[in-house]
Amino acid sequence: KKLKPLTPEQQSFLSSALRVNQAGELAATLIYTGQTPPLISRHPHLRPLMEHMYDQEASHLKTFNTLLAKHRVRPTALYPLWSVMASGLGWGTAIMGREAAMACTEAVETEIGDHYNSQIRTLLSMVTEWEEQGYDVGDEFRELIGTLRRIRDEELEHLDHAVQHDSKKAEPHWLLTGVIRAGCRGAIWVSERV
Amino acid sequence: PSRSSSVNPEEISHFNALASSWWDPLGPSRVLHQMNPLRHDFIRQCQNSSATSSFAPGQKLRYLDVGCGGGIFAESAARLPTTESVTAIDPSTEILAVARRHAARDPALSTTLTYLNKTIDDLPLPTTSATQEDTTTTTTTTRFDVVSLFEVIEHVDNPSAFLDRCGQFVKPGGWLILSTIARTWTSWFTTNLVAEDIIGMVPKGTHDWNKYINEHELREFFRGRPEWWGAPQVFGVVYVPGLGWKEVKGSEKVGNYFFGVQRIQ
Amino acid sequence: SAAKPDIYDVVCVGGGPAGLSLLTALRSSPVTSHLRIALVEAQDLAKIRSWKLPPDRFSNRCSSLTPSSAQFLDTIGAWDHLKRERVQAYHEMQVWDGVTDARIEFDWAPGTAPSAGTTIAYMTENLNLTSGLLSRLEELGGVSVFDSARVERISFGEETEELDLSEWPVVQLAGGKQLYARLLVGADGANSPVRSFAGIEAKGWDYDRHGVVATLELEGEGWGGDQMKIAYQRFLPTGPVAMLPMPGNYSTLVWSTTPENASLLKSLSAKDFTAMVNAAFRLSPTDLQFMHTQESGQAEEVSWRLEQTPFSRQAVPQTVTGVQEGTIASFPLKMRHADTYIGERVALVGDAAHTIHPLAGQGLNQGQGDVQSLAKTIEYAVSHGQDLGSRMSLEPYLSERYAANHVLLGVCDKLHKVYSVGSGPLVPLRSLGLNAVNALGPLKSFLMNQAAGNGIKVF
Amino acid sequence: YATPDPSRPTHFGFETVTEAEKRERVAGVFRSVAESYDKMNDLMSFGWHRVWKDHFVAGLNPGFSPLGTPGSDPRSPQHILDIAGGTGDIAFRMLHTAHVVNGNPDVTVTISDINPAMLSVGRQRAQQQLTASQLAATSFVEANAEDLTQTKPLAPDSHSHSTITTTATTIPTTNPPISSSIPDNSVDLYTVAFGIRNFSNIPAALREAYRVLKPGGVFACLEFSKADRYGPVFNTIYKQWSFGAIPLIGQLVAGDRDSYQYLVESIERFPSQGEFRDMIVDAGFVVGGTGYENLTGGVAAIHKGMKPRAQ
Amino acid sequence: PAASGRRTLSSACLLLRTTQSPRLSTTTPTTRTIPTCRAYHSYDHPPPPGPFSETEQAILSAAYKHVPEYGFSEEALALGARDAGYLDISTNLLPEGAFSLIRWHLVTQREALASRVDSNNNSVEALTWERLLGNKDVIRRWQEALAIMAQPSHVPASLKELAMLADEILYLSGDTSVDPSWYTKRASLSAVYASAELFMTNDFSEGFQDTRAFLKRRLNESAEVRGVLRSVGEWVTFTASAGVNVLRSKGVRI
Amino acid sequence: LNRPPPKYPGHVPLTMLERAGLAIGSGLMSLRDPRRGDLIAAFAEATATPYFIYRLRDAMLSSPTGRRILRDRPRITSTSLDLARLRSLPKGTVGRTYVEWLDREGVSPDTRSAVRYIDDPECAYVMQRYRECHDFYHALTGLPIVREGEVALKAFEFANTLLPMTGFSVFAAATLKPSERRRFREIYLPWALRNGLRASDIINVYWEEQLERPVEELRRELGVEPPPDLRAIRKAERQRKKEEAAQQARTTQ
Repeated sequence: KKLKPLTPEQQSFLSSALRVNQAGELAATLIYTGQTPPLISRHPHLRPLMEHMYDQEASHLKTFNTLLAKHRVRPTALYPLWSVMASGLGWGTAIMGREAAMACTEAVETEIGDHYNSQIRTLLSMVTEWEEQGYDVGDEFRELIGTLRRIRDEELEHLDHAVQHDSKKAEPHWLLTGVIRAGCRGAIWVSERV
Repeated sequence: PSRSSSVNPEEISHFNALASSWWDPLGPSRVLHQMNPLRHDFIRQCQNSSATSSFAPGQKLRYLDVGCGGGIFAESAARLPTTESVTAIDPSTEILAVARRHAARDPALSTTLTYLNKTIDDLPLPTTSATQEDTTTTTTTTRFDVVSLFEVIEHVDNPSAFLDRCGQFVKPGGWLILSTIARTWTSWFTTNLVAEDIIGMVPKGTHDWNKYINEHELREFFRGRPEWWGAPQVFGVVYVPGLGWKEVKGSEKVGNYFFGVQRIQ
Repeated sequence: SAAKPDIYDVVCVGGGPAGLSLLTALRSSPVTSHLRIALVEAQDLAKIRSWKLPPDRFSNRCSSLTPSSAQFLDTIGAWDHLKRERVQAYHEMQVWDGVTDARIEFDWAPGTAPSAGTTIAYMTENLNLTSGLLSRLEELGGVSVFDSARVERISFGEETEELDLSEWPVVQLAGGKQLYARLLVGADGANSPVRSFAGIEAKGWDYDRHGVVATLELEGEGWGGDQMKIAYQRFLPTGPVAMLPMPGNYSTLVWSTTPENASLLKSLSAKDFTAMVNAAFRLSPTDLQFMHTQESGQAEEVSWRLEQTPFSRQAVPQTVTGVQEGTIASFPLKMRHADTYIGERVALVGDAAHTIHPLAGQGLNQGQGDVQSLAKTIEYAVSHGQDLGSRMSLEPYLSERYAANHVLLGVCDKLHKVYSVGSGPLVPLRSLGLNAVNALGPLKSFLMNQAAGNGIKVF
Repeated sequence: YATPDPSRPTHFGFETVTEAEKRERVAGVFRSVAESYDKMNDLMSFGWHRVWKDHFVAGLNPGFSPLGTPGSDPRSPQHILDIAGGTGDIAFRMLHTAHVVNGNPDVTVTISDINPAMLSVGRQRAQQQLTASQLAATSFVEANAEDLTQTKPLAPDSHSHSTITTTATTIPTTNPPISSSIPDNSVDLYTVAFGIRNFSNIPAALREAYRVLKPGGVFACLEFSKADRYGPVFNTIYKQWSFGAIPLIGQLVAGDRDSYQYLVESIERFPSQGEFRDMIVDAGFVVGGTGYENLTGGVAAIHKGMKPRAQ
Repeated sequence: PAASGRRTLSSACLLLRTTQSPRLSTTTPTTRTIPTCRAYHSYDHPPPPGPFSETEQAILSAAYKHVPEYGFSEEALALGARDAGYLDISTNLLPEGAFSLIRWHLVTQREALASRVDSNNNSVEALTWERLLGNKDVIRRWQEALAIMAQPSHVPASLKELAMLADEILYLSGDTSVDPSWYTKRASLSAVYASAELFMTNDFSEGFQDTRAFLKRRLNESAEVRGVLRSVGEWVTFTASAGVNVLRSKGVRI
Repeated sequence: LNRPPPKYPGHVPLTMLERAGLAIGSGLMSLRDPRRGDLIAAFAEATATPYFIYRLRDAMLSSPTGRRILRDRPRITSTSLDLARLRSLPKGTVGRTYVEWLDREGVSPDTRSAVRYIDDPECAYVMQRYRECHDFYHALTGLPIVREGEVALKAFEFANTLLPMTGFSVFAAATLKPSERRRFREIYLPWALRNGLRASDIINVYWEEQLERPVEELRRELGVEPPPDLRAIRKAERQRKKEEAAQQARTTQ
């Protein structure tokens, strides 16, 4: 198995990608933790759904935590900042009502979905580049791409749940989702670097 | 259908929209849920206040709840151990559907509670002969120990005809119990401006201030029919956020109040 | 299930003091006596029903009952069903700081005692309490008891066209029996399955301390004789050690100490263990720390050190002469508080809702207080026709008990933290505080009333 | 690409010319600025080039030898070849460092340049500034860096600066003229300062350097470079300055806009730090770390390479 | 006993792969940034080449033997170049001069750590002590090295090297925390190591026992501080959530 | 005067005021005339009470040998130690060094006065034990009884036992000659503090059982490095002064 050594650019791309994903999943889990109590007290029938989504996000976070530890990647330095903002976002949207909370989930999940897609595309381009040059591809890479795909699909599934629970009906839907998506993009950009 | 005295179309459509959140403990109807226990206290206070009563000691009571909405009062009355049967009527079909679906959640209600999608006008008048103690059938012809009109009268266009009609269903010795809001500045400020517009505790359009009825108007109405009705019992209440409804002597002149009158024959 | 579902108004999981006293309260009050009640308990209740110990043997798991708890047990008629000769009231409590000997005496100075007499608290064995409650419950009857029944699963009912039980908790027992609960009460201990079913989280931390309990035999009936029993509590850097009087010349020990010390104490011979208990109330922390490093021979060491260490005999408990065989045991101490006590058709009472540090002996009383408040809430709901399982009708219970419990948990936690410091500026400061409180009569009686449970409602 | 081929196209500033033509025109440019060479450098770098040169020579530390280590001769002779060192800036500094600072007299410096005018200016300065022993260790050679096999000693001075005569009268110089070609593996240190960007065929010069250097010998080059280390803003400002102001000042001070225009353009055309380093590595040298050291944010850069021992 | 020149060196702190695929021949030039050990570690793909090329390794490893006598200085470098068969001038190959020799010491000691740890005792203390012992040959010269490292131009590189060492020790000790404690642990370990190393420079006790005691004290101290911070954090979060719960119990709809 | 009854023979219970008076009085007087051993002893007892002697006793209680000493309460007197046997012990053992030191300084173990002003009988014994072992500390460190050696040893004891009297007597260094004071400041004070702090509690040494052990081994066990031999230094200095004087004398002739 002839493997090409990673260039420093590839190395820094992979470490910042894993770092961003961990930060994103941490934020997702904390958004659901912030949303659940106010939402459940008003709509008890939502508890199974919220628990299901939370469990999936928690397993994503665990996957990325193990990946980070295994590949010795530095976690994001703004860990506490993201935790506070995510919990605040979750709790705030839940207080604004069920539709607002679902709209928040919808916005976050679309942003995370696109983000994963772009990462998968970059990884695939690396793989094809190696194959063109006649090198083999490490199986940890194939696993990583597989994991990212699985996680992306689960995120999009959450997106559908949110839309089913009429996230579109949130009153200033365009404003709410717009602000949240911009916030997510900003957060992703920052935590890729810090 | 004929333009009946007690049904107002806009009111019905408004309440239909409210249906889904009727039983949400933290929803807009929370205020009504918190007032419900006081209604039972008032009924008990009325029954204890007069020597005569329409039922023998140990015998169970029969209730008629007019304009029962989601069935907040109807369900609670049905659960009381001293209740034999509760008949609850409401013109709005959707609200009644909500009431029925919620009643299905509590097996204890299946025997004592029946909902009828009728108005008081549709109910056949009980025969004027002496009370018949037959068991309840869907078209009841008997009279009731308690007829309750909670937060209904202020949504009715022609209250006096409505009251006369309801009065005929009360068994001699039984009680006509109603609760409404006095038409005063403070009630306008609290129920319309603050509750509906500012805090949004009560959904918009629930109350029309002009239809509020003052306590003394009711008193004159019943004093006008001395042969039917005895002296009324009154019980003013005020909503204190955080603590719920509290009885405040003399507040019937100002805001919400209960009004109970006993049928003497 | 095809068969008509077995519906109960209240299903109480857990036959501990809290569960039993709740059911007894519901059965004894006329308003709620008509409710259909079920009790689910994992152990065999026959053991509790037939519990009987000779007068010279006491169980090591005891609790102190405040006058208000005793009052509550009396109102529900269980107080007389206890074996009263095994219940020991004490009228004075000596608490002092092991490092600086700052001391506070809790006793009802003449004239300030509340109507309930000069008792500070009653020491009862837990089994005595539960057997008393059980016999009162059986006297009242009307409770379908499912004992030695393991709860397999708790889930939701289903919705049929005429009956929608999708929000009703269904307790599935090992034998396949299904109980539909209008209100499911979780009185099933610290890691309660009912609490996890309701998705309520309990937050808090472990104290890294173990409570060593034992039944001790003393040289006499106490300095104040049988009429004026005295309880003692000494704060050591490793944790408080308490001696609470039982009838005759017996008393029960609750020694919170580090896990290592606890395991050493349990490994000692009876003679050495008794010596260590006497030393715990008399010798300096340095001596105690040294003796905890010895495998054996503590008795001889203690006798020598007692001659050297000055202390006033009246201020410490009488010498312990023996320990009742097989009663030395230990349990880990922790502090937990559930996020809430109620859910849709679910209520938590007792240890399932909160676990507290035993230094103030308030664990059981908090449970009884919860039960009293829940019973009152259910009575109000029933008398006003509300569905006693709905969240709306349970809210008064939560709002009455949660803040009060949280404050008590916080106070005991802070006391433990303040007194776990062996040196430094905190030591003189806390001793100053202790002496000050001891000197200020009104403040002290306010605290005693609060502890006794019949103080004014602050929260 | 290895052997210098006069007809191969190369660039002269922004024009593309043949190599021979470029050599001719470069000689012309330097012939005209020979006199005001230092003035020119001051203008081009705010006078900072002196600091760069000091830093460059201090870094090289020629003539340094560890104290008399047991068993090895105390002194280690070093032969230094300074290419395009016409006015002798670098050579004089290296001689001072070696002879005075490191106290090692066995260091000889050969100053080579393609342009005799620059060399003669350099020789005059040497006679004024150097001590006798340093002067003895110096030799001036006219050579084309791209082909160090044909070198010829500088013609003796003819006291008239304006026209460069090619009379071959030789004044007996104290040290024997270097033989016509610089032999392989003979040089310890090969330095070129602000010269290499004017070579028409840089790879060829590099191969020559590789040839003449001893195994372990060091190729060191100080040259203007891409000022991109402090980010694009600094780079654009610097570019505005060099294209706008320098030719103007050249016109005012030295009365010769075209030469300065060429000089500025040649900097722009010169490969970036990374590319030049790769060219050095292609020539067979081994580089340490990134292979270059940026000065003042990359306005100038020092490249160093070492000829590895025969494997 | 620095790593002998023979074993090709790579900056990757790989535990599993001791032998390296044939070193990059000098023909394929790659931009050799000083790779951070904390970047992504692939277990399949070999990492980019290390900070030192082969010739640099030859000179530096030879020069390292002269450090006890000449310290981290130009003399040592020149002697090393001579031993490696190069000229005195060849030391110019090293971009940072004497600092390259220091970096060489730091890198070789850090990488040798992985092989020196024995599986049953890989506590942080044992690893740090092992690394400190690695200094014992050059310890009397280390204050000079610290002076050079303190020069403004070398401070970033020295701090990066210290951080990479802390990361290596924590990785080898099996610490897999990836939350803010990742930063606090590495920061406190770096501080402890740096202070222990400084203490060691003038510790003349036999077998550096004083340094070992000093290290134990510092590590216990930082563990204690971390414990206190954790319990304070635990108490704050508990009180905050309890406050919210009390408000909810009183009917506030949050 | 209603004094509480004495707790042990020779005990003089003092009130807080009297104790303060005794402390200040004996402190000043002993500074003026350091030879007054009884004053120093009184000062030591008066200042030891509020915290320091209890700390020392707790230090003894925390170590098994310390507790054995407190239990057996051995006394060091010329009778309890068979000095003759000590003299026969091989050179370099603790006992032999101690007895050699006694002879060299011309001191006997019996000159120690009894403890009277400490209330707690056990603490009184601790002070008594410290006082009787003082000579062993001389032997352990080899410091002579001359005032400079005494001050150095007191500094070492202060660092180890934290008794205020030992700390106070370090101020007595002011009464030393300038050259002695400089030597104290440069050599002996740092030595005393470093070794005093690092060594384990010297009060916990059961001297009666250590007599046969070599001193060097005991020093290493306690973690005490012997200081430069003060007596030799002083002898050399005196020698040098004598030669200078002699030489000066010759030049003036």
